[in-house]
This record gives sequence, structure tokens and C-alpha cells, in this order.
Amino acid sequence: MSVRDLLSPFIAWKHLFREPVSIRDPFNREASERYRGFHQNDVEKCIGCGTCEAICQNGAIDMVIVEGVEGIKTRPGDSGLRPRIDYGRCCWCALCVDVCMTSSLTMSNAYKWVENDPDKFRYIPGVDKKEWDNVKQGYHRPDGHRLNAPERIEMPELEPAERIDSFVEIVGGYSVEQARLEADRCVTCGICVATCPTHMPIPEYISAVRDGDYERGLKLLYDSNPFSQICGKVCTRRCETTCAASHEGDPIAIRWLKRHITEQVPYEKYRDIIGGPLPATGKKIAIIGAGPAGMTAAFDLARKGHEVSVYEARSHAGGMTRYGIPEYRLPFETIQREIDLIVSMGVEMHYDTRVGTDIQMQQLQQDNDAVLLAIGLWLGRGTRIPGADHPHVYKAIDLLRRIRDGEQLEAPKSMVVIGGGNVAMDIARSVARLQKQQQGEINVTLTALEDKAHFLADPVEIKESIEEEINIIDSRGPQECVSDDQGKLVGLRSWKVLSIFDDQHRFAPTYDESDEQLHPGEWIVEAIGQMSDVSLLGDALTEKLEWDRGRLQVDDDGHTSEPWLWAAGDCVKGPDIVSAVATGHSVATSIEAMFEQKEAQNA
Amino acid sequence: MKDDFEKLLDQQPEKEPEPQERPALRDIPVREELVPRTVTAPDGQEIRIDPLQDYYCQAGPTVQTPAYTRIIEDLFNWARAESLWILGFGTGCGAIEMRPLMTPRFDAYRYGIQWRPTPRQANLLVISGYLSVKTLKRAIRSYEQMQNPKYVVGLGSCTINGGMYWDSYNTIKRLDDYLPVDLYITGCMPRPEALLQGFDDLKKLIRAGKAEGANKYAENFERYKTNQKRVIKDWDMPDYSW
Amino acid sequence: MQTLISQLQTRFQLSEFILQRDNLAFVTVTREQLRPLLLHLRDKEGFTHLVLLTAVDWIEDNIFQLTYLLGDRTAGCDIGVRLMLPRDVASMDSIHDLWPTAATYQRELREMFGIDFPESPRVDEDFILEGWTDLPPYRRDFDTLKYSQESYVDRLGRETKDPAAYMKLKLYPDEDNDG
Amino acid sequence: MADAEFGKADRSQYPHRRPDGSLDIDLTSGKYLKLWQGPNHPGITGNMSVELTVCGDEVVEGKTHVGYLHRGFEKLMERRTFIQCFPIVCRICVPEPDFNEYCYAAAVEELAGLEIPEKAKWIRALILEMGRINSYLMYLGGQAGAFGQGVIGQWTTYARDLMLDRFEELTGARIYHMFILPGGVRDDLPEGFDERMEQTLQEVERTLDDVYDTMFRNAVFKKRAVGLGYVDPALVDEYGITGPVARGAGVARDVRKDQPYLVYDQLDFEPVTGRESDVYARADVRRRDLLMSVDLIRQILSKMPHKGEVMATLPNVLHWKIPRGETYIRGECSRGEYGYYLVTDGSGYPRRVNVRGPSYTHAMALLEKLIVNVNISDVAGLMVSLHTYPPEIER
Repeated sequence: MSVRDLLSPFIAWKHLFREPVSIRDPFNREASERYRGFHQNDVEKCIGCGTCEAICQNGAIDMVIVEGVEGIKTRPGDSGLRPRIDYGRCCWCALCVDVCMTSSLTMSNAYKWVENDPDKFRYIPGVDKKEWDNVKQGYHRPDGHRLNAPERIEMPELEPAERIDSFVEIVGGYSVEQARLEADRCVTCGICVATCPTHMPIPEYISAVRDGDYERGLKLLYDSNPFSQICGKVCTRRCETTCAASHEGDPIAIRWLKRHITEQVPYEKYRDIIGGPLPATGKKIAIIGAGPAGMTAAFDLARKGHEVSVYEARSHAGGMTRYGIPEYRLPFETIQREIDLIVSMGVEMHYDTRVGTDIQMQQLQQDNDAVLLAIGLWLGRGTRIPGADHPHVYKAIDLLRRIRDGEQLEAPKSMVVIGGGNVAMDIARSVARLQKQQQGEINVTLTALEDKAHFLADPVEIKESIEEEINIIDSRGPQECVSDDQGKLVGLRSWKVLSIFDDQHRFAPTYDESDEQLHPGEWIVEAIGQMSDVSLLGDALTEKLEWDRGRLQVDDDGHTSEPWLWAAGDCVKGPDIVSAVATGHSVATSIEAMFEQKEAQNA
Repeated sequence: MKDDFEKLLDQQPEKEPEPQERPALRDIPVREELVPRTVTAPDGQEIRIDPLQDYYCQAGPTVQTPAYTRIIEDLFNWARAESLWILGFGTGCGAIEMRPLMTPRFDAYRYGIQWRPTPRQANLLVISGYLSVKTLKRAIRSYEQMQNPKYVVGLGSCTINGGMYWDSYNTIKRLDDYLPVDLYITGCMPRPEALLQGFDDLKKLIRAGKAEGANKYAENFERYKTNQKRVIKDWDMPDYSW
Repeated sequence: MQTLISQLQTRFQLSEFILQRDNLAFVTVTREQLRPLLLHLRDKEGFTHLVLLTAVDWIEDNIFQLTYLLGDRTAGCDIGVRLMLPRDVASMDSIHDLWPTAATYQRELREMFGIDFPESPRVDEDFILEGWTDLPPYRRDFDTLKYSQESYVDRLGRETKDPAAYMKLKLYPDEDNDG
Repeated sequence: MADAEFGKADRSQYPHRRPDGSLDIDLTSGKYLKLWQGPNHPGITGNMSVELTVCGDEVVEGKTHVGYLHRGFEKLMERRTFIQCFPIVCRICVPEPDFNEYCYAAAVEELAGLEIPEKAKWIRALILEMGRINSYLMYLGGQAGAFGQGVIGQWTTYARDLMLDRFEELTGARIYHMFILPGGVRDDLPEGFDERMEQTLQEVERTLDDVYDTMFRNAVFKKRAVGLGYVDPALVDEYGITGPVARGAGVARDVRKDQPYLVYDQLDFEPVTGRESDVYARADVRRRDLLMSVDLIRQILSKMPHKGEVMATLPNVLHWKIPRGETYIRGECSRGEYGYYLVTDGSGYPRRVNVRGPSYTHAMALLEKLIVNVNISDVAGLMVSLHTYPPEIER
């Protein structure tokens, strides 16, 4: 204790001469650039996947219906829901912003909200108008700050040089570790489920991969899709186009994960896991066509205990998967395993039995309680351009079938394919393989009306085709199949396409006639679409049934105007394997419902 | 959806869910010093005391009616609004933003707002965030001991709907079940500027004569007590003491 | 650390130890070994600092794990002594005479886990909770969400939809949507 | 201490000790008064209370009561995923929340086998030191206030608020920063942060100069604080004393030095120690520690790598599972050793999280020991000098 101790505190007096430090207007002070204030949501960008709700540890977020607001509608890839935040729960941790799959959710730097009604602190950002809606400052997810991996795990594949001279399957399949990492990327939002025609429980089976519980996964797969092994390889995977992860990164490899499950479970265990049929009911059903739709319906109905007979015109089951998809994409063995499994449920198969020739439709109607028509699309459409009747102008579907049937085709030196869809790619790549095997040189040209960005084929197919040295020329309109003096086909003459559709979105291509090319080819293959061969129905029945522009008219369940006849698959839905499975299921449900209804009437 | 939501809100008074009584797994013993006893004074006189009773100020709360003319009431309200004295009871984490508020940077004193250390001098109880059941008991007593007119401000999302402790076994969710709240400020936690904004809004309410929390408490005293006693299992204090 | 562990193992016949990192190890002891081991660590090996004492509820195995974490602040290393206690007779000897602060930890364990420490000072007094009538809350069989929902009222008006189910309902209204 | 005798109670009135050590206090005798200090009391650190039994104006027994802020964090974390725990942990300690974030993140990273980028370590250390400065500034205000010097709190709160501005521009929040998450930190330093930080540090130093003159060289403060709350260095181990309380007793223990974490092994510093082990010595240790933090921040900003990632690649946090294991992570916060004991069981949720806050031992066993024979008016000053934050006791 000293005099200094008594005097020293008086230094505080110097503050009398300092500038005041008070903030003059604290009511309008702006928070910092990064401040985590009240939420904003770009509702146009938001897809309502609910990942924000899933991560919120406070249970502050509800997904609510906001239909009727402009820009928000339930559609594939958008649930039509939007997050509503309860500010009686929120802690402004911004995990919802960090995890947001589309980066639509952000935070402004606004922070003042006073109410005397506590129920007002709930609002739907972006929908309920707030004064901070257009504030630019505030927290946005920093670059590189991700709570889940944006990139897909690479699938092991054969290199183009290794695969081009054989029909060996290209894709190798994930290892357990790779699959687990890929499955880990899924945020379990489930917006893919509605997009999948057969509504496979995608998030659930992906979580089975994550847990390594493949038997659970297999059960989930087969409960919704008896063609899971095949779909695991060649599904058109609409789910992946709507995947929430695709907005800021690669979509989850849903198809490959499905394939992974089917590969991990030993085939011998399949039947035990899936479960056998119920006791016999005595009901009889005839199914025409052993493709995905017919066999799916057969699988469902046989498991219910009904007596199912399948009539197949060819010598193997599988339909388009067996005769239309090249082996490098789908080996025979996979198809056979799938078919054997379905047959093991008690389905009776009649191969090489063509309805209309070997057995009559009327006969089927008499012998069965229900008949299902699943005849697919086996007639290739033609371009009808001059010279298209030349014997070396083929339909892609016929050629593919011949290749898959094991016929030893002698590949042409050069070939032109007309069409930009998956079938066009398939035939181009199949013939390329034959050329490589037989001649060592590939010379395949693929022309299509569309430009490359609008090809109907899967982008992966296009990429792989280019890798396999297929010469793809887009925006070409075929004009004539040109033959030389000896009648030998020399190539396809084409014009440059200016537009494909007119103002009313009708098909009416216009060409630049000055830009003419001749694509040399000994063969020309038309791959521009297919239609059904309905001759088996017979004239009387064809007359009775209702038609819609050449297609059989059916209701949502696949029921035709005849009470005993259903139709399913490509012949009603167009070419798509998973849609065929979906129609197979709905027809089976519809037939089952009809049986129940009848039983109820009889009782 | 909005309609559904509004419907739900309309139904609220009748649909108020009754929390079910959880069976008690153990009895709560009465604390030793709270047992009624007889004390001998130095002069030999024996006095019977019951510590749970407050003999001098146990009458229930009463509704305070406005002054007989409008102009006087307005004058009163102006005076009340311009002297918000906050009780210095930091019930939860929000209390930390009170100190910047009361120091030179934000300087709430210039708006007539200041801290008081005792409920007797304060007219504004700020519930700064979540309330554990143990603190709720003290907060109720502190509130009741404050003099009329008095106001309650709920600070932070915890007071509105439980905030981030929505699933905690020890914190209440809705403050308005237990105390009459005049105003809520959301945030976790609200910045001093938001608090100032809140107090400013409270002033406007008071001037408009709409901050009637204390009267609401008196009018619905029974309901508040039932709610309070439902969560405070060891109610060892008078029902009301001021 | 490794040498210390091997010394301890020969001396106390310890069954299990885990070297979590260079300066942190966990050993498991029996009830009888605990006190001598703690004394040895405190007086001979320099682990004079009781960092914490806490419990883990392994309800599947019907076991409470008590963890006594001791620190040697000069050497900068720690050793966690784990003791498994049957869950149904949750009672343990007090160590408040070794470290007075242990009494506080033991009071907390008594209240939050229901593990008794006879003779520990004020062990039966309320510590954190007041008027608690339910299961000790840190036990795994106590469900805090359920308790909270039953005791404290939620604000009404909250309702949420599952995107997957809602989309199916909306896009395929005719389908069976109970799944 | 001769002049402090005034107002002392008559020693003959004191209760005697029973054989088991407890005091034989007969409240009905009229000699003693039971006095509750807190929870609603200006002379209490946060929302807690001390049950005092006084004889005259001298405390004969004091019992700490906590639990007013109990939210059951350790229980709540058991039903939150690993990432969901991250926003909740900082709430355990309001004035210095970052230690919770750091310890929790480090524990998760260790058990999950996650390596964080170098730059994230520097930013973490920066944030922890900034938090320490905040906490000490708040303490200085409280310590002076407990002895009636309101003005110190006015200055230090202002300086702290400037530091909060730096926090706000770096982390996006004033109080609960939620910036250090498992895997690294959210973002890099903003543009021009170094210069603004330097200005703030200079303001902090200026404030501390004033505080030194008006508080530490103040006859009143010295008279109240010197000799109050003496902690015997021998008690340090017995009572689990850490941080400035231990260093005030001359025990040079600082986790930053003893078990260097983050980048502290690359920084140049020596633990600050005192000698007298009383309230004054502890306040002085904290003041000097604060200045050391200012220096550390300058070192960090100059040595920090300029470029680099600040976040490791996380697995998808929505279903992040961590294999079975247990660990303990500690750090030196402004009050002493802060630690997280984390047990995982292979699921997506922590099996058990135990938070060891330094106040747990300081404010319970130690305070109850030191409070005996202290004048009622000094209780507040004594409590503040142990730098107690009740939420870390009850969590």
C-alpha cells in the first residue's frame, strides 16, 4: 500500500476526454457479411428433399405443402414441399444451409424479430414474404465446405481397347468398400422413389448396402422388382436423373448399388430370402410373352398361389432383355438366373408357342380366369425413304435379335445406323464388335436427326460409343439409301437438319438441302422405333378392343375393354424395362383385385 | 396448408393437450428447515413457526384497473414505458448479451433501461433463454415479488417453443404456460441490438396500454398455478407471496 | 506409457488395456484391484490429478462402466481406470478420502445414474436436480424425449410431410399408398 | 490482517466440529443465520447459489448449489448424431464456447480417425485464444465489480465487444460461434482480418493499461483482494485445481505447454505464474495471461499458412458411424483444464459424452473449503476469483 496506489486510479479521469464509444443508432446496425441471421430459400431452386429437416437437431423444420405458389409443383425431382422453420426451435447453426442439396437455403444477416404472439415465429422462407428476402449479405455455404461427398465412386469398367473385340460385359461391379462409400453419399430423402415407375424402396436398400445387410436389401429389391438383377445392369434409371445429389454433384449410382446387392447375395439363397408361393388357389392365368412385364405379373401371381402359364413364341424367356440388349451390357447368365427364379415360384413355361398359330386366343380365354397380353414391340419402324426396301437395309431390332440368337452374321465392311436412341447405339456397338472380330477394322457411322445434346440415348451409351470409335454424326436427315449400278448398297444420303419440330411441337423436320452428305455403308440399319405385332389377336378380337393411335387402349391398371384381358409392358407403355415391370405389377394387382371381387360376390 | 394451419390455431384453446401425470418413482422428502417447528425465544416464549407460510404478504394478485381518465392513464403509461428496470436475474445464457447492452457500447441507459439487483425495484423480468425447472421455481417467485405494473420478455427461441432443448427432461418449452409473456425476441441468442428493438417495441406496447401481462396473470391465476405445479414437483413455497 | 502398463500388468494382473494414443491408456480392473491401483498410481507413479470420474451405461450388458481418469501433469499423460459394475446392484466404494473432489463426482453419479457410493459426503443430497421423481436421467432406459413430451407442452401447429410418401400420393394418386 | 479484525464474529460463538468433520450447527439457537446468496443475486457468478451459514458477518459454512442451468447436455447428445451434437456443445459454456467445440471436434476426429488440414489447426488456435481474451475481459470486469469498481466492467465489456466484432466477421456469430466442427473449421479468414485484428488487440492492450492503473494499483482493491482466498499449493492435486488458480499458487501448469495441442508446440510462450495464491495473485495471473494471449494471436497470425484447405473430407454426416472406442481430449481454457470424455459404440450416436469443466472442482469442493471464515461481503469476490461458470458444472 502506497500513495501511488491511492493516486493511480484517478487515471480513469482521462476517459472524460475520449470520444464516446457508444453506437449512435443501434437499431439499424448491420451484422457482418457472414452473419448467420434469418433464413432465405430460393424456392425455385429448392426441390423439397427434406434433407434440412433430417439434419436439424432441434426439430425446427417441417416440410409443408405449398402448392399453388408459382414455381412450386409436385413433379419428378421436386416433392412440392418446402421447409417451414420454427424460430421457437432454431439455433442458427446453419447445418441446414451446409447440407442443402441444391444450395437453395441460405441465411441473410437480418437478426431482429420481435412479436407478442409466439405462434408467429414459424414461416416458410421464400414463400412467406419477409423484409430480408432479398438481402445479399449473410451466411452462404463456403466453397469446399461440404457435409457429404459430391463425387460418385468410379465404377470399374473395361477399357475401350479391352472390350471392343468381344461381347464380354463392360461393367465390373463395385467392391464392398466402394459400394459402401457410394451408398454413404445418399441422403435418404426418397424423392427418387416416386420417379421410379415401380417405386422401388431406393433409400431403404441403399441403407442396407451401408449396413452391409445384403439379405435385407435383396428382400427389398424383389418385393418391388423381380427383374432386380437385370435392372441392376440395364435399367434406364430415371431415379438418378431426379436424385437430389445430382444438383450439386453426381447423382448416387442407384443402379450400380442395386446390382451390388444382387451380386453380394449367393444365388442359392435368393429363393429363401424372397420367400416361396402361398398355397394354391386354383385360379388360372395365361400370360402371353415372357418379357419383363409378363414375367413380373407371373411372379406376383404365382407367389399369390395362382396357376400361371406363360406362352412364349421364342425359345428363351426374357423378351427384349434377352433378344434386344447386347451381351456386353447384359450377359445371358443374368437373364437365365432371373427367369429360373421366377419359374421356381411355380410358373409353367410354354416356349416356342406362338399364340395365334400354335394356340388360339379363344382357347386361352376359355381355359383361364384371366389373360395378360405382354407382347412387347417387335416390329421395327422404317424410314420409308427411297431405297429403303433394299435387302441390305435392316431394322435394328431384327439384327439385334439375330446376333443375340447366336447367328453367325458376317459383318459388312461399313455400316450406317439411322437413329439416336439406345437401340441405335446397341446395334452400332454390336456390329462394331463383329467388325473388329472379323476384320480388325471398325467402320460404323451413326446419324440422327437430333443434335448430340438431345439424343434420346443414355449419355453413358453415347460416351462409350465414341470411345469405341463409332462415328456419330448428329443433325442429319436421311434422304435416300443409295445403290450403285450393280444394285449394291453404297451408303446413305442425308441433309443437314435445321429444325425437327414446328411451332406446334409437331414432328416436321426442315433441312438445309445445300448441305448434303453421303455416308458410305454396305448396310444401312434403321433404328428409329418399334411397334407391336398384334396380329395374334385375330380380327374379331381386334375389332372388339379399343385402340389409341395403334396402341391398345388400357386403363391405369392395364385392363383392356374386355373383362378377361389385360395388357402390360412395352406394348402399352413404350420401350422401358422398369416401366414394363411396373405395369406387370399393377396388372397382377388388378387381376388379384378382380379375383377378390368375384369371391366377394360369390360369398 | 395455410388453412389447415389456421384451423389448428383456432382449435388451440379446446385442443390444449393435457400432459399426463407421470407416476412418481420416489417421494420427495420435505427439507429439514421447512418442517414446522417450535422455537424458544430468549425470553422463554415459545413460538410456533411454519416456514412454508409467509404471514405478511400472501394475498393473491389482483387486477390493476386503469386510471379513471384516459389522459392520466396515458401519462402513467408514458412514465412506465420510459423507465424499464430490468431484474438482474440471468436465468439462462441470454444474460451474457445483457452486459454489452448495459455498458457504453450499446448503452441502454439512454433509453431509460437499466438493471436492478432486486425484484422490488424492477418492473421487467427478462427470461434470458431456456428455463430449467429448478430456475422456473425461482423465476416465478422473483416475478411475483416484483411490483405492479410489471412485464415479462421472453428472450431467445427457447422461450417460444423449447429451442434447442426441446427434448430435454429438465427445461420447459413454452414460457407462456407458466408466466404471462408480453413480448418475445427470437434468436439464439438475440444480439443486443435485437434486445433494444424488443424493449423499444415493449415501450410502444406499454404506451398503447397493451402490455397487460400482470393482469392476465391475476385473472388466470389458477391456470398458471396448475401449470406451474405440474412441473415443479416439490412445491415448497407459498402459492403467492409478494 | 508402454513400460508403465507392463509394470502395472505384472503387479496387478490386469486383464485388458487399450493404448488410445501415446499419452492416454485405458485399463480395466476388478473392484478389489481398484483402490490399491489408484493408490499406487497416485503415490508411486505420479498420477496425482483426478481428472474426472464418470460412468457409462452399457445397458445391453447390464453393466455400468465407471471411469476414473487420472492425469500425470508433469509427464503429460493420462490413464483411465475402468471398472465394470453390475447394473442391478449399482454400488461402489467411495474414494473421497483419496481425492476430496471425488465426492462431487460421486454425488453426481448417485443422482444421474443411481450409482451409490456409501459413506461419500452428502451423497444423498440433491445436487443438480430438484424434486426429481423419475428414473435417474442419465440411465439409458430413461427416455428424455418421451419425458419431455409428457411433461412440457409443445406449441401446436407443427406438422410435417415425408417427401417420398407425399410425392407418391401426389403423382400416383390411384396407387396403393399405404406403404 | 490486524485491521481486518473489525467486524469479526465472536469466536466463542463458533460451532464445534463433530467427530465426522461436519459442523454442529443448531439453527434454532439463534447464533447462526442461514443466508442464501443466489441464484438471483448480483454478487454471484451466473445462475447458481451458495447456501451460507453465518455467524455475525462471517461465514462458518458454505454449500454450493447448482443445477439451475441444467439442460442435460450429456443426455441430449446421446440422441443426436455426431454432427448434430456440434451445435449443441458450445452452449455448455457461454463466455468461452469455443473450447467445447474444439474438444468435441477433436474427440470425434480422434475416434473416427480423421486428420484435419494444417490451416484449420491454426484457425482453431486463433479462435481459442480470442475466446480466452473475451473470457478474461469479462472476468476482470466481474472481479472488480465484486469489490465495487463498476467502471472496470464498463471498459472491459467494451473491449470484449470489439473482439466479438472480430468473432462475428470470422465465424458469423457473436456468442455461439459454431465454427469449429468435426473435420476442421467452416471457413477461411475473411479479407483484411489481420489488420482489423491488430487494431482490436491494440485496443485491448490500451484497456488493460487502464485496468492495471485503476484496478491492480488501487488501494481499495489491494486491501480487499490481497490475502483473500488463499489456496495452499499442496491442495492443487488433491482438489483437482487447474488453470490460473493453480498457476496463481505458483504451480506452473498449463495444458498448452504440458500436452501441446493444435499448434501450441510451434508458438513461443511460457506459462504465467503467481506466488501469493490469493485473489489478487489470481487476478494478476489472468491479466498477464491475457496479454500473453494477445501475443499468441499475433504469433498465430504471422505464422499461419496463407493458403490451404480448412476442412477435411467428411463422410456423409447424416449417417456417420464411429467405431467403438473412448478417448479424452483436454485443452487449457481461461479457467483451467477443459476436457471431453467421449465414448462411442459403433453406432451413429455417441454412447456417452462427459464434459469436464474446470469449475466443477473449483466451485464445488474448493469453494466450500475456501469460503469458511470469509466475510460475507467478500464471498462474491472470492467466487469470482475462482472464475466459476455454473453451466459447466451441471451441464
